[in-house]
Amino acid sequence: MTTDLTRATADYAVRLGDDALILGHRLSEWCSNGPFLEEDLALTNVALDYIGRARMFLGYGAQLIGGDCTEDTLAYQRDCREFTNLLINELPRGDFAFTMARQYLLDEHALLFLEALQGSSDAELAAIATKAIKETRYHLRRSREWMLRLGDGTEESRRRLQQALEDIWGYLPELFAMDELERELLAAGIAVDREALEAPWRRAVSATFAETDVTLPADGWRVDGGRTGYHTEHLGHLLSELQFVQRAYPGCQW
Amino acid sequence: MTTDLTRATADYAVRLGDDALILGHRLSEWCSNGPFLEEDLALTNVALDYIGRARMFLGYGAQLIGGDCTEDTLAYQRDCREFTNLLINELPRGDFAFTMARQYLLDEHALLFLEALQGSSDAELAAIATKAIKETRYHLRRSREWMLRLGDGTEESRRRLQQALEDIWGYLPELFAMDELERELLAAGIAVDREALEAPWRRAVSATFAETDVTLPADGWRVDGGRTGYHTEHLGHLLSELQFVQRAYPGCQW
Amino acid sequence: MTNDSSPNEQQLEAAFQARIDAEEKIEPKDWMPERYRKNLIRQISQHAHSEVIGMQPEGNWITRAPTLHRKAVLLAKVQDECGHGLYLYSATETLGITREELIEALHSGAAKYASIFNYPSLTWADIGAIGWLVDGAAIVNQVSLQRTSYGPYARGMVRICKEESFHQRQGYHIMMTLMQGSDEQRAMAQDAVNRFWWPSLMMFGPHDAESAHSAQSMTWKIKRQSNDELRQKFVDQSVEQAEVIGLTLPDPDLKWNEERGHYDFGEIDWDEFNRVISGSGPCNRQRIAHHVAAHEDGAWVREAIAAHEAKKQQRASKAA
Amino acid sequence: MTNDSSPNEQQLEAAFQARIDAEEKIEPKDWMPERYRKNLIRQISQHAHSEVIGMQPEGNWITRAPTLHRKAVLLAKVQDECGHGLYLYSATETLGITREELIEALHSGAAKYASIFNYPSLTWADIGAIGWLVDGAAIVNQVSLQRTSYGPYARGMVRICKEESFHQRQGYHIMMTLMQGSDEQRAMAQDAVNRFWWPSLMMFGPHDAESAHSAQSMTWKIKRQSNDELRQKFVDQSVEQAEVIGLTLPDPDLKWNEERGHYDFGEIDWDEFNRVISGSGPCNRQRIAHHVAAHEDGAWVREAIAAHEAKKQQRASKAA
Repeated sequence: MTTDLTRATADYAVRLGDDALILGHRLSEWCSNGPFLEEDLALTNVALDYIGRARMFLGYGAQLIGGDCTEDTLAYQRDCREFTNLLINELPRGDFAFTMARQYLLDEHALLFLEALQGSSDAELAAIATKAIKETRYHLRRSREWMLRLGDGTEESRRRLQQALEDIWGYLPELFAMDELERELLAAGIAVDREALEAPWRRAVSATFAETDVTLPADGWRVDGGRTGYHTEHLGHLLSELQFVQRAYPGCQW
Repeated sequence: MTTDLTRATADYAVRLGDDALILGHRLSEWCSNGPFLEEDLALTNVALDYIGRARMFLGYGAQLIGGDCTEDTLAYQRDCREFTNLLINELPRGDFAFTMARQYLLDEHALLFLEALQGSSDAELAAIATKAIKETRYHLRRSREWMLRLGDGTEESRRRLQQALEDIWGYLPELFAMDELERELLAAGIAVDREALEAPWRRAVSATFAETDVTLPADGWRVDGGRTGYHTEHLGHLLSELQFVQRAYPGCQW
Repeated sequence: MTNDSSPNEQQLEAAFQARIDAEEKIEPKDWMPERYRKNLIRQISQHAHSEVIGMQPEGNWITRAPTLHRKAVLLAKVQDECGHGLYLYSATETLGITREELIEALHSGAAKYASIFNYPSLTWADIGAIGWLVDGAAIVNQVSLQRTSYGPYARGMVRICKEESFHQRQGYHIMMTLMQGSDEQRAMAQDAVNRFWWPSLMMFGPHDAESAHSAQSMTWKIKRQSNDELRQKFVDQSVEQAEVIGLTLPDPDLKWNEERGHYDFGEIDWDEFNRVISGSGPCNRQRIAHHVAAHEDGAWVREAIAAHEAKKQQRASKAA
Repeated sequence: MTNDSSPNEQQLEAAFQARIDAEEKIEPKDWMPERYRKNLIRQISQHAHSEVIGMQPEGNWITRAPTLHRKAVLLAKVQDECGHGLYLYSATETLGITREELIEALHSGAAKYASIFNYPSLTWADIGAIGWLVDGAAIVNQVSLQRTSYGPYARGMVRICKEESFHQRQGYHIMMTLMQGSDEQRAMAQDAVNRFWWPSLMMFGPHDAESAHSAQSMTWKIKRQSNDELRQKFVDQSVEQAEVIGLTLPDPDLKWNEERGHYDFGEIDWDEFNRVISGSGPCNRQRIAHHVAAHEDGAWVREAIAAHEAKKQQRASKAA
């Protein structure tokens, strides 16, 4: 790889790592807060899987960046404007309907994304995708089941799920948006073509909600900016928590 | 003053500063979250007053400690175990009933405490007390009125106020507890005799709630530890927020 | 526009306009055209809502302000804004509308607030930029409104302007301190300016030619200077302030025009302006959802006050 | 105690005790004395609740774990505990009580959980100390319970012990890393041990002489070793582990007793033990309030599942 392509691949890996880290963090906030113990276990399990992905992607990014960069310097020593996760991942966990609706919509996306990433010409990214895809299939089975349960359950669960979809909808276009970096890497056979995922994603999501009494929101408002570090106000608070120990005691081994 | 007494006075000033800082922080969390705009204004005003007190006490403590200690190194560079605020001040803000009940109980205490501190042989502490007492009278008038409103208002407001009192009650004994440091400073005419405040405090509080349908909880459980840095789990989260900028960008002027 | 008014109404309106032209202030009990009243309600309540919603991006940094001094100053500032909101709601209420109706209009989207508050405050430097640029732009507008034709509004502006100029200086001081600091701090300050400069220019609204309410508002002296005039004034003052502390305003077209005696500047991205106004700003939904949630959380408190007041009156009338 | 039992019941109880004495396992469908059942419900549910409430002090540091590796390990650990809780609730349910009843008993205070979880986790080192000492103490107890007389409980213990010893090693590794670190880190580790040592010793319960349930539990082989025996075992192993990494256990009376072949140690502060048990521990109210709040927040989710299942069945029976 050329130096430029290496640097671009590093940035790409860090993006995917940031996505996983921030979503994993939000999921981990459910620990001891789930609606029943089985669900505490399941949510912790998904959180753990995402932290694992974050380690693989950030670790690879750090390796490409070189020097004394590590998965931990990336996770703990960048401020809000340097994080490049998509905005949807940083939204506060909300109620259980919000968390599961986001998870379902992301799981459908992750499955398509990882399938495509398995074909990356970058062997390391392809290998990470292969490791992650098995868990994603499992997560998706679970989160899809929750859409059916909540969308078919009580009036309240239906109303909460509908509200969650309304609140999330405008953050979804970012999942399918390509910028210059990803276009360059796509041309090099490294990155996934996000735009190509939208149609199959819509089909899958529509099929799921067709089994419920919930209506998919119309496309309208949309917000993006995560890839350029233009975040919501929520991320800064998340980072103050995530990074506290490393910031308060710099330069230590843990 | 002897060196020992100076150091003890510094510790005392820092305690009082920590109390004010942490309570001020909790109050400031209400900003834009009050039940109506007048109350947003009022709560912000009380928060501001407490941050002002924190600056006076911590500034004086820093001056006695000397070196490069400042109000800001004290506020931003100590971790949870070094903070010496009383536990009641760090409890999460809860609902409006919790915040106002805590505030009322603390305002009654602060009035008595500051009246006594005005008589301190330490001129600086006495002067701070004189500055703070006027605002405290105002806060107390307001928080007492809220006890009457909530305790006499609706079934819900009465229930919430009662619950708040139950949740706070065991943190109150710490307000009236003397430890070795404060006994030594009391003997030197510097500190307030907290034990002497309990009877008049109870009279005032009982008189207020006698005008409501709320029942004062029986004494039972009690928790303390703030003065020795043995805090609740809430403080660490508060500090990760409070200290983020200084921790993330050390050694800067702001 | 007055075709469907009765002759009497036409006379009243002529007399009203004559008073306006004579620079007399209109007071709450004075007769006024319904559209003047509606227009004022729209404008003053939008101003009030802006003060209130503006508490959110600034409040976002109260718990994280980097020194106790800065924290106190920021708290005091937000408190002032809260006060301005109250003052302006009162001024609006003199026009015959209740606070509850005003809040409903905010929640439903019928009433607007300054679109600048749909941008997030992401770093501490944003608090500086908001104070310097956003309050700076607000003051330029408000100074002009001190001579607005509606008495309560004009008097409110006089009072508010004093405090806002204080806020602007504080914001500028934050930026100056950052620019004198570390590389990271300077970058943080520049980044904040890069993000807040254009939205600040948008605060003055569309170009005069496209401004829906402007002509009538100027005639009624609800507005005293046009959007473009005010925007130019703001640009001129900001360029010099930026230079002093070494900040670069993110506009390659910005340059002194000797002939006009003003700075020329680039074209505003009106697509962005319209996108944000119409709901796709970074924080639109968050701002309203936050206000709605706080309002709903506080419902039981408001009910408690009402119940307490009713009981008190009952007790008083029993005792009497 | 068996005076009021019928002759038949006396025979059954004798046969039951004979099976116990012969080291046979009692299974859910076997006859058992009501007090054996009650006693087991109390003990196993207390164990289950401890796993669940123990998620709180550890969960308190998941979002703040200092490296991604530590975060993943901590998440996995809490997940294991969650699993243990589920496993133990199931074991308790074999005794004829529902999960909902167990949770009610926890919320009402009728059921207990390990009092150690009423202490707060204040620093990252506490996560090390909890793993090393609290899980360490738990294992000593659980190893012994692998031979408990009730089959489902004994089998649960076998499975749980494997994972817990893994957790203990992880906790010890955190402490070791801290002790090899900066002065602040070493102080943090020592401080955590100072706070968690005595409460860990209290985990084994009162002295044998004062233990309310011990004698009967030993006869029924619900317990296999006494509180004091287990506590001694824990002290002996911990002293050596502490020495290796340079931690000082906060007990001036701690010293090797050649004659006993064990470490002597100081007297436990039973006043504190009783104070914490009876509700004045630092976190008692917080722990239960947290569990109650999560349970109440989740009510609509549980209702949704029930409604969905009912609808599904209805649809299926219609289709059939």
